[in-house]
Amino acid sequence: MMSELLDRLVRDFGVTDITERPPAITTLKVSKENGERLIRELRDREGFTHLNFIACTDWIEDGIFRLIYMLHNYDSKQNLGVHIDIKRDHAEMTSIHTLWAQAWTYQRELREMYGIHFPGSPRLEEDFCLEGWDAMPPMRRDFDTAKYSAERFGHREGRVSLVPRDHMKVQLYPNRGGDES
Amino acid sequence: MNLKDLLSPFYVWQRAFEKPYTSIRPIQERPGAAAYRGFHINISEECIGCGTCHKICQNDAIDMVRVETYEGRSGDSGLRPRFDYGRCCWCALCVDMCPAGSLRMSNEYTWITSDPTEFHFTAGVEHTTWQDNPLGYHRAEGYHLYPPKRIEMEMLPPEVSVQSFDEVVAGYSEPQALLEADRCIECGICVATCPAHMDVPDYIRSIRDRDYEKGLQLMYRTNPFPATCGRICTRRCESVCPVGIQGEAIAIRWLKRFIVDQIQPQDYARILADQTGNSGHRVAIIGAGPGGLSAAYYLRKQGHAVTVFEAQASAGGMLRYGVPSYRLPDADLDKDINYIVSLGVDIRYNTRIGKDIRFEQLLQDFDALFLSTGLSVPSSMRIHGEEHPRVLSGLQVLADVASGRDPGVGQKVAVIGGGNVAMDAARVSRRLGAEVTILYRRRIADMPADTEEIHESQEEGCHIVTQAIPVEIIAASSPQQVSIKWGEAEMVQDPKGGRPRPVLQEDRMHVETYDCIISAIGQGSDLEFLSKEIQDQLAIEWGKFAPGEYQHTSLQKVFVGGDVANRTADAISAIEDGHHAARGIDRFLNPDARTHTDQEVN
Amino acid sequence: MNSVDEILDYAIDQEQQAADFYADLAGRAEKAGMKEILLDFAAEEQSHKQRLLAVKAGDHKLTPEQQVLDLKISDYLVEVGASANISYQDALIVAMKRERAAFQLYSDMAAKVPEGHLKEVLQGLAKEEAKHKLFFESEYDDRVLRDN
Amino acid sequence: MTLVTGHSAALDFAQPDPVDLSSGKYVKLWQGPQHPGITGNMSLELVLDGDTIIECKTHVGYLHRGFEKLMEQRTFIQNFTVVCRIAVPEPAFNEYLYAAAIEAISGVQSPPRAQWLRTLNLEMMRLASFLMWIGGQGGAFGQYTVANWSLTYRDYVLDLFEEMTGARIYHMYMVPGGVRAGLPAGFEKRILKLMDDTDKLLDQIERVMYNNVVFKARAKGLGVITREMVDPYGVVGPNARASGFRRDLRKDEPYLVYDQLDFNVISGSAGDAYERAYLRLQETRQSVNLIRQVIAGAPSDGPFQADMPNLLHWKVPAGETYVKAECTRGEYGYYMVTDGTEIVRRVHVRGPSYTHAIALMERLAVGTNIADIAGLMVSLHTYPPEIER
Repeated sequence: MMSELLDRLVRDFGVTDITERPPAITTLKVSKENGERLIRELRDREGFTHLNFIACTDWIEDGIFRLIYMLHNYDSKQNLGVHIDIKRDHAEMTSIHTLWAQAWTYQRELREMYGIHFPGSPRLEEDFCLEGWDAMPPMRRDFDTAKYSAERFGHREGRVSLVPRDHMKVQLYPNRGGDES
Repeated sequence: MNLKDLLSPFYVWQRAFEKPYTSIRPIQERPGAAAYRGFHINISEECIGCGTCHKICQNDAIDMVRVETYEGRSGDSGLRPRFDYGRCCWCALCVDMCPAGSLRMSNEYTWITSDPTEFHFTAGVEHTTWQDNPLGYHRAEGYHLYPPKRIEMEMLPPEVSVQSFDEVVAGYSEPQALLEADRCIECGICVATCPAHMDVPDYIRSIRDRDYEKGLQLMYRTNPFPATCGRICTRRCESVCPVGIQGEAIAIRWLKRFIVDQIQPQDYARILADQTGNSGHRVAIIGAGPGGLSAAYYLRKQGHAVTVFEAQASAGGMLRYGVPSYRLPDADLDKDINYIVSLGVDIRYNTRIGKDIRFEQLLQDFDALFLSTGLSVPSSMRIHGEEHPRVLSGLQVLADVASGRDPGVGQKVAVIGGGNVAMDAARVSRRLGAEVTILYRRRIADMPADTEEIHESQEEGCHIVTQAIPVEIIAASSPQQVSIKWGEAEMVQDPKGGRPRPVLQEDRMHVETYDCIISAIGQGSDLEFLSKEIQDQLAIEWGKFAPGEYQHTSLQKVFVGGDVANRTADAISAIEDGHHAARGIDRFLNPDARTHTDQEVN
Repeated sequence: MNSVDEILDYAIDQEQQAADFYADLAGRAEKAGMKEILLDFAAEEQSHKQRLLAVKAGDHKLTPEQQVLDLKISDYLVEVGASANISYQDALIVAMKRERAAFQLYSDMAAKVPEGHLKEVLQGLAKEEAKHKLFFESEYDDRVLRDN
Repeated sequence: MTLVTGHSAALDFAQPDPVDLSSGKYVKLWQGPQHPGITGNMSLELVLDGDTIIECKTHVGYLHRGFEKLMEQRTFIQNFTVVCRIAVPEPAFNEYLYAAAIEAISGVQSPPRAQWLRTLNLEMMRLASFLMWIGGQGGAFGQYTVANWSLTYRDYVLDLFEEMTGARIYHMYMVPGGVRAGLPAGFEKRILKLMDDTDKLLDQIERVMYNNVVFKARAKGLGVITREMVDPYGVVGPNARASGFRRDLRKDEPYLVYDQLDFNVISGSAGDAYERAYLRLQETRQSVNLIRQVIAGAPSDGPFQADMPNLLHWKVPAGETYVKAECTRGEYGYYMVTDGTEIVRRVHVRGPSYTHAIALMERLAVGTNIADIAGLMVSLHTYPPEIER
């Protein structure tokens, strides 16, 4: 049944990268343009009535954000993860807030944490977790948490740690071992 | 609305007289559960300061600090963990990870002070009320954060190995090596103990990264004999590997071997890309063993011209003539040597200093000298009848076999001694078809030979008789045979301490006849090539040189190293001596180029 | 020799002779490092002598009843000559053999005299020599037989 | 299955038009961010017309500690100590799912004994969490006596957690590959005794709280979730079951040893606060029963951890997974992406409160009397920390 469905999705929506993953999910990839249409189709015609979540993975090295829409069919107990890659430097995706009531919350969070825009999504610009945030969207991989923390918070005085191996070299064989050159 | 529902709330009164669960502090103390994760306890005498607790701590709550009581020494960095309870989350990963098993947690969880900076302490060093608390969290038996067992090495079965001189140890396959390399916790405690201070954690990491070329480069930083050491190193590193405390030490030697085995000899030059310039200085090296060639390698990299004088027909010294090929195949030894030679090292074979060239001549012709002549003279038992022609020396037997000559041991052989030479002479004799008995004056535990060598020789059918002291060699009825008289020994504890001493029991003597007796009780130096005047200038103690910090001697331009100049008398120490002597020689030849601030030569 | 003092004088003289022997050998030693070792031996004999002088002066008591471990190493070794070219192993053999001979001498003498103070002194001297023998045999066990 | 297609047309997800606050007809009120009930720090921004709520906005962020980001900076084993903190009342589900996600990607199989011990741990967690919730629901309707009873019993469960894991709240017990230790001596006896006592307690609570005329009067008809709302609003767990769905991951997609345990999915129909509360009471009893079954079935020896690589620098192979478990509030899930390095690429924690406390709450609050808002909120059983991660 699943394979029939997948065949149809390949044909009608041009999905690619169909992958079975343990313990029991199938992921597939669809273009940004076909994304909303595919998800709506899955919900309305294929019984994937449950939206588990929407999440994003930052593949900064490839210049993309990968959105994942996890869908579930309660009857067939199938789990389907829909991947949609969008460009990092123009991060925008069709809103699905008309499909599920909680979708706009996810979209609002993705806007805050990654800076992804979902045109038409309600209350998109409202702060979610980060009231008064002034730095770059923090879930982007180029956001440096250690630096941010160092700039804003103090460190305990008197903390110093030695590296055992280096310490032993200094103490026991300062002039030996591999030469640094 | 029914009456029952209306009355139901009044049911609560039923519980008014129950014992309350709450307790009143501080009158009623409530101890944590027996396995509670409370405040840290460190048995600092058992701690080795490896810093693994620091490394695993996701909160950065542990510092490794110097404490007064402990100094760095082999197997212990001397550092101890200091806990910042402003950051600790009591996850106890530090406890789980502690390879020494010195770290655990008490079930105490109250520490009250008005000064928050006090929550910062060095467990086991600073006094705490919970240090001796027997309760609290410890790692459960059967739960590990790293595999405690080593990946077993495949070896030829003894009934096969004894049939030929083929290499006994198979070497790790890639999957095996990856698993074994994975076990390393990268603390680097081993680096100080390795005589050559090899970058052990780094080259093991290169295996995990499958970057074997990087691994080879890392090894050549400190050791130009990795193929050799990957097979026969005495691996002092493994004896201090923290993973060995509660499990089995990382097979550092086999991992080293694995890296070398992945690289073809013809790729060495490209991978190592060693630069050899021309400094205009000429250095002579006496002895083409591991010490001499190690010096040659590093001297060439410094740009000095190197001439090595070797009395034998081939290079390698004891590695070639003392270590049988089933432990170190010639091809692997040659892999190391050929690369060193390829850097432009001139080796004069069959050239004995003192006979073919005078030592004084070298002093005159070269800018610096490195002596690494090794220990080549077999020790004598000094018992009656020792000069019998059927009494052979272990070294000679091994050298004969290495050179393709038949040492003529016969069918029934007794080997005297408990070192590696004895084991090898015995195993070689087995391979030549003999029945072998090893006589050793102490216990197996006292044998200086490698435990593995002892074990393998037993597996190959060598019969070890311990606490057997030879007292006399007697001519047998046939000149092709010889008898030995030996007495049983009792081990007696010396009141002054040290290892127990064997005491001969004169009422329990045995006489046995063999085709030959192989004496392998040790070897000494041959310094006859040095004149008395020169010997007097080169501080010599117990037949060995006593060099200075940079392997230098009181004779300007003469540096010494290897078995003839150290107590450990193993390949890796000789390699380090050679490396360090090269450093010393370079400093001596280029006194102005010194960039180091450390101790000066001479 | 039948008084205790005579016996002690003899023993003291023997220790001095031994010290002289090693000092002389040290002066001639050819092998590197042997000179220092032989001088150490001479010093060791001097210390034996000092100990006996103290016994004679009454400041120190012999201990004839003391049990001394006999490693029996020197008993089965060949005799070696005390040449200028002597090695460390052979020097130790010479020393062990000398102490063993002295031990034997005092033991034999003790066996021939009747019970009494003199016998005790001879037995005490034998024990002293046994200790010296143990010293050199331990050294032999530790150094020459180290890898064995 | 009755409800599949075309349902969105029947529901209006559109945000209401903002009311004119300057008209003087309305009052804007902030509830929170102190604990409103026992649910954790969260605010409701309420607009009242008289004492009736006409608009509700949920505000979160008071507990945001950036766990998902933090996990992208730590090794896999280090994160094991982080995840439990994502939901204070139910840390164990985070531990289990984090381990399960890694195991799914890496192919590591935890040994059977570990699976039984994990199941025990999770059911104890469910029991402790429900006992805490009973206190919250009772408290929200003024029944603090019941809150004291149930929280005491929660503490008894925490005592057992302390024995079993070494900690009361942040157990850090389910390590990738298995669990950290077996059961301490005499544990079975003590937990069975507590289960007997808990049964009695639950009977008492049923009589005092559920039969209480006031509780009935206030909870019945409050916050009705219709059957039609369930999927469009992502309603799961007891909130969905009380509206007529027999959905329970322990049955539908069994994990650990749930397929070896004897239990039925409990469901209701009314979909109001009382129905949900009563369903949770039954599920608390069910949990007691499951604990008894697990104690009877768990092997007492054998390994409790799989053969693991060196966790200090474990490179979990590149992969992606979504694992889920039925927590007290329904589907709890961990979405994990790995890239073959020693550091996880992405972890997304899917907590049921994400939808229950925002989209659903904002809708159900409208038309509710201000006095019942805390009771409504608790009846949805939301834990803000899992929203914020």
